[in-house]
Amino acid sequence: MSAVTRSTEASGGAEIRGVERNRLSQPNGWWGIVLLIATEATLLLAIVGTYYYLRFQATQWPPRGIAAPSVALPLVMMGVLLLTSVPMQLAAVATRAGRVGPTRALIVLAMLVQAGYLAVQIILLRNDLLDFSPAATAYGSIYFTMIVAHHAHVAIGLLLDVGILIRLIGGLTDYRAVGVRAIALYWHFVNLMAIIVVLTQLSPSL
Amino acid sequence: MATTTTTTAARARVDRLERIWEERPGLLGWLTTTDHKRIGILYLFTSLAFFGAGGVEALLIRTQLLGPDKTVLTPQQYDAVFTMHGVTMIFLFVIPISIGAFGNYLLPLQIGARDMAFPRLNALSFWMFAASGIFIYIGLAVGQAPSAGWFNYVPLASKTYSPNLGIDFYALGLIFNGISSTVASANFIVTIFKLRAPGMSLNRMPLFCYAFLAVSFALLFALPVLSVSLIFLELDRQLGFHFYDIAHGGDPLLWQHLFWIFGHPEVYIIILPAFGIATSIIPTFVRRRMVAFPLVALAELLVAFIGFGVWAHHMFATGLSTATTVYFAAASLVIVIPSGIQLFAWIMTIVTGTPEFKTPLLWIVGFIVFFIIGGLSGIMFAAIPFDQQLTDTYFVVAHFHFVIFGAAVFPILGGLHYWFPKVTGRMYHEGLGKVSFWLTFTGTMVTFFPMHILGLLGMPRRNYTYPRDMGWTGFNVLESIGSYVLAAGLVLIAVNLAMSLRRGAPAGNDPWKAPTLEWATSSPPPPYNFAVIPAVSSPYAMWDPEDREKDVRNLEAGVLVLEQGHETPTSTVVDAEWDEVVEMPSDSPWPISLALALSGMFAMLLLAHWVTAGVFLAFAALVLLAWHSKEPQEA
Amino acid sequence: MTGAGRRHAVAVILFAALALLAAGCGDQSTLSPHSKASRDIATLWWWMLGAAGVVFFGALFLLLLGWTRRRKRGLPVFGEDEGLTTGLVVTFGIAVPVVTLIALFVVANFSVVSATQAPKTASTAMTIQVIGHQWFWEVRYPGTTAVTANEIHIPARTRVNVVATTTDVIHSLWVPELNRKIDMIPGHRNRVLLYADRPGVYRGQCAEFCGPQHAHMSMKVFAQPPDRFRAWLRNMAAPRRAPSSPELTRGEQVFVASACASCHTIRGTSAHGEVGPDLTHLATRTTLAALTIPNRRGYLGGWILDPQHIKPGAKMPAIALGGADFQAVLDYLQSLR
Amino acid sequence: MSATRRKLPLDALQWFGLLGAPLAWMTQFLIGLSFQFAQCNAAGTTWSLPVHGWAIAALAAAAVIGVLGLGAAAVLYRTISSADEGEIPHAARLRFMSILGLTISSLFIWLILMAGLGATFTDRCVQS
Repeated sequence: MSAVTRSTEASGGAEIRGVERNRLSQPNGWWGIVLLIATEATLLLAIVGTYYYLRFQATQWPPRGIAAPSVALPLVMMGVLLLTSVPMQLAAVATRAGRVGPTRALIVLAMLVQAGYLAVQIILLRNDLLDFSPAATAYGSIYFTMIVAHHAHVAIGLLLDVGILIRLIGGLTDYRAVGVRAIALYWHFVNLMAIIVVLTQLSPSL
Repeated sequence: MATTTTTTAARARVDRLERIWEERPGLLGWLTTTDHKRIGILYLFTSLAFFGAGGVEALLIRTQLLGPDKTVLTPQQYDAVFTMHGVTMIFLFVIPISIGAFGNYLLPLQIGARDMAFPRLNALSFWMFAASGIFIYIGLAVGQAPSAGWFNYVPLASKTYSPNLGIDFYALGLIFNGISSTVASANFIVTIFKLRAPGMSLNRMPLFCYAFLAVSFALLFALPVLSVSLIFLELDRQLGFHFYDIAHGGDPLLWQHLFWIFGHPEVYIIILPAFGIATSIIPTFVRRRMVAFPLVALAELLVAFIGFGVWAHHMFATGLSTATTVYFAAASLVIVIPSGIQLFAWIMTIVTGTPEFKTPLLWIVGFIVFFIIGGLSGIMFAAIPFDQQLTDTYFVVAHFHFVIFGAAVFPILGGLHYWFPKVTGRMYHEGLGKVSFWLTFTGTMVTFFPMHILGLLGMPRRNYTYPRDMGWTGFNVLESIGSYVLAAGLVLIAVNLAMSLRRGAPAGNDPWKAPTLEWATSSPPPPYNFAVIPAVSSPYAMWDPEDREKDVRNLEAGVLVLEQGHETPTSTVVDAEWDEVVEMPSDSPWPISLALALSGMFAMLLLAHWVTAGVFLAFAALVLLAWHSKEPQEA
Repeated sequence: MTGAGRRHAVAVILFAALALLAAGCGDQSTLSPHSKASRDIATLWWWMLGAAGVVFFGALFLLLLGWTRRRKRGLPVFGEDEGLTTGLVVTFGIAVPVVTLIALFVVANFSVVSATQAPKTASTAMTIQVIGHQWFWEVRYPGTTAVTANEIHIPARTRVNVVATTTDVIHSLWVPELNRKIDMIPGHRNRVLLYADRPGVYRGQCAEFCGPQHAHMSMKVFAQPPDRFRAWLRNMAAPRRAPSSPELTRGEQVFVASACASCHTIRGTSAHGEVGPDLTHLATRTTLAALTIPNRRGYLGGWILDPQHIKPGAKMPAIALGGADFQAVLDYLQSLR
Repeated sequence: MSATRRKLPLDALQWFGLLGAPLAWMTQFLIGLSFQFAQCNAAGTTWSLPVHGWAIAALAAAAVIGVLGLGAAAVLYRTISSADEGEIPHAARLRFMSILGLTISSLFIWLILMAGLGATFTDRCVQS
């Protein structure tokens, strides 16, 4: 067993491939992000649960004077965000194969789409804010809190993209490879939560 | 390896490890440390300081209740004191000391690792805990302490009925504390999963580690729900949202549901590490392996899991539908079985072993006695009508003090004595230890047992005073006297341990002939813990002599010594097959910087300066980027 | 047993009996029930105490056994039999508790709960509204104009349906001798059954922390024979009797002109304040300020002049009244039968 | 006998024996409670949901999965006990996990039955 890989020392494509090949279990960083995702998922599910709890406290949902949410655009936006999981997963595969070029390109591509998604969502949010206020009814409070909570996680994902891209300028090390895989996993979580949050948000209209 | 290594090759390897793992001396060393042992000691002293504060608050409460209609404290002061007593003892003492101090210090040692999986994250969780404690106590200092109880029910905690900043200190302080504990629990889980010494498969992991695995998962899933309830509360209070405001569609019961979904796992989080400490101490002093090892390991995991399905037994009197309460009553009864398994396994281990009743084992026997009484009164609360009669009375105050003080703090005090020789290299004074035990045991019994009777006599909890002619006076006097005896016992412990720091007899590496791996190191252990990662073939590694000889041979051969840097092995999750060697970061200034940045953010949120809070958050993001700029292998 | 041992045992039993007796007395004790609901709960408590005693002393016995056999390994008769020890753990750690817990689950959460859960309104003879305020109880009798505070009158041996609501924070209506507590939560109309076996006075107290004066938010339930109750209710429903003497008339004028009228209601006068309790028949009440002080002239005067001294944090301001006016108001308030 | 033993997916049996019954209870718990909250609150006046129907369905499904979990743990336990020394890799860990599975599954079957039957024989939306 003396030739056990010193994984954190690996840098450059060939060494990364070697580390990946004889790795028996997921690296520490992978477990770290999985557990962070577990807490963030619990947090978002608690907010979604609150939405339904408050829905059951009301006979009229959404309250009189507030229009039921429009369905088309949010569903399209959700689809767009789901698509960004593809380049992120490909980036994770590329980084495990030690190919830093494609990894950077795929992350940049995903980041552009995600940034666009966030921009559109902020515009939609502004429009909603003109229609009804979070400080008027419990419906408004939970509606905006749930959406902003998910947008915050999208924003954090963008910051992570920027952070890993800065790190990748200096080439690929195992530490950064695990970083890319972790961020890909984080985006899969954000996209999955997008489905649950959007469907809950649109539930009065579905 | 602490054993006298004769060969020069082994000696050279140990010297090389000494140089690599040498820590920066002085204050700067402590501020930037990432060594799990130093962080454990920082946690220990900070949480003991908060224990002192919580203790003073408790004595103030007992002095105010010494007799009917006393005016030691005004009602407003009394409410602030009992709230701070609850918040301090739960969030700033019992969890940080058991997870932060005992867990941080001992877990890497017990699984044969050189540090936690994420050392810098470990330092961050301490600095955030210390900052959140100071944040909450600044509230008390400026006279804006929370005064709506530790579970802070709405609408009393809403802006209308608690207009001052007290509740904001509570909410933001606990979100901050929650981040620290969540981060720590993730760190513990990855450490237990990935850093166990090669060969330590799950059936060979000490029970102490099962308790910490269970408590970490409970923390991981409970704290986010608390954060959600507190975020909603802050949005209600500061921005006029309506989560809990019935007039606009909100519901006060939403707070109770969210809080207790966190609240009940929280009280199991308090007691699980104590189970871990007890299952470490008993085999040592009884000189035999734990009876029914798999069942005790299972029991600790089960308590944490079912703990998430019982929360509404705190809400049986709020008018939920009977069918709803039946779900929670059923789960509240089934959760008795894990405690039953553990209690019976401990007692049978003591009966079938040859117990030597030194101070640590005395504390654990005291723990067993209190845990039986506290557990039995706990079962009674699973009977819905009985709970509806006695919730919010002194009977429930008696129950949870038996289960928190008797059943969580006693093992902590026992653990302080048990691992004192390992942490300091000196032995505490045995006679003084026994006296302080019996004093504290009597004090605890006299303070908290009469509360059962007071509860049955109909005295509600959280009353700053009580009328003369209710038949409660005698028991309250008894309790207050008991609380002074209890305080005396605790002071005596502090004197014993402080005195033994210098004048205690040198303890050597393994004074108790204990089974777990921390006793394989010197006292106090070197920064790198193990010169060679120990071989493991049972949960009682120190009681397998052939493994220890194998370690000596490994050290000479240089196998598993890993002296090319801050290195530790990683292994697979279930069977701990050796997988890789990873480089660990050493001292780093980033954890304390991030904690300071976040403190600034929370202070600005408290004062509703949203923009400045955003600036601090941006600063925190920059610190995170810098944090990841220096990668471990470049350290 | 030696003489000393026997005397020692008697002393212990005496002390235990004394403690239990003490637990029985006191007029807010869960152990002196006066209704089927409280009696079922008390019976459940004594059975649970018995079972808990068996478990506790059994475990204590085993610990003592462990102490006495601290030199010898293994079980007393069977020696070091690992299988048997694990079997004992499974039997007494899992099997026995499971059976006992099933019994407790069925008894407590099915038979006893049927007596303590909210009554079917149809099965109750009358309904009373109890509304929680920060730090007193408003009591209304639907179907009549009767309004009182802190002292609830009910007919004995009658199923009374109590609707518990609140105007501010969460309180908890709790009369231990008659039934379990029920929380008063904004936006929820929780109900509880009050049934008294026989006429008497039953004390209760708020059981959910509701602010600085939570400790002084007590109440009394007067269970009266039906005819006495109906007479009391008729009197309560009537507005105040016109003042019979010039002093009392002057007292009423001072009251109505002062700040008192903005918080309190006296039916029959122009005082219609909704903040404080209804004083129309104040003199019929035995206590003041939610049972904090008895309803006597000295206490009433002290309460009006400086409520913060008696209930620090109470919402009632100090009323500055001159000597003569003050005495006139006191006479008037004491005349409100 | 050893031929069939190699065919058995021991790890799958181990994880299903450990996690089957707990997850089944969690699902039954969430389903049962969701219907209680949906029916016994203000919104309940606008609809009438089959609360007892779903409670019984969840009880049945969870109980079946619990029993299957118990069976998986039992099969694993018997396989390990009857295998001779060293034939199965990680036998000690598998035996340890099968003992855990047996206890967890039986406890959760009891909890599933107690909670499910309790909820079934209780009237709907009676305020306790």
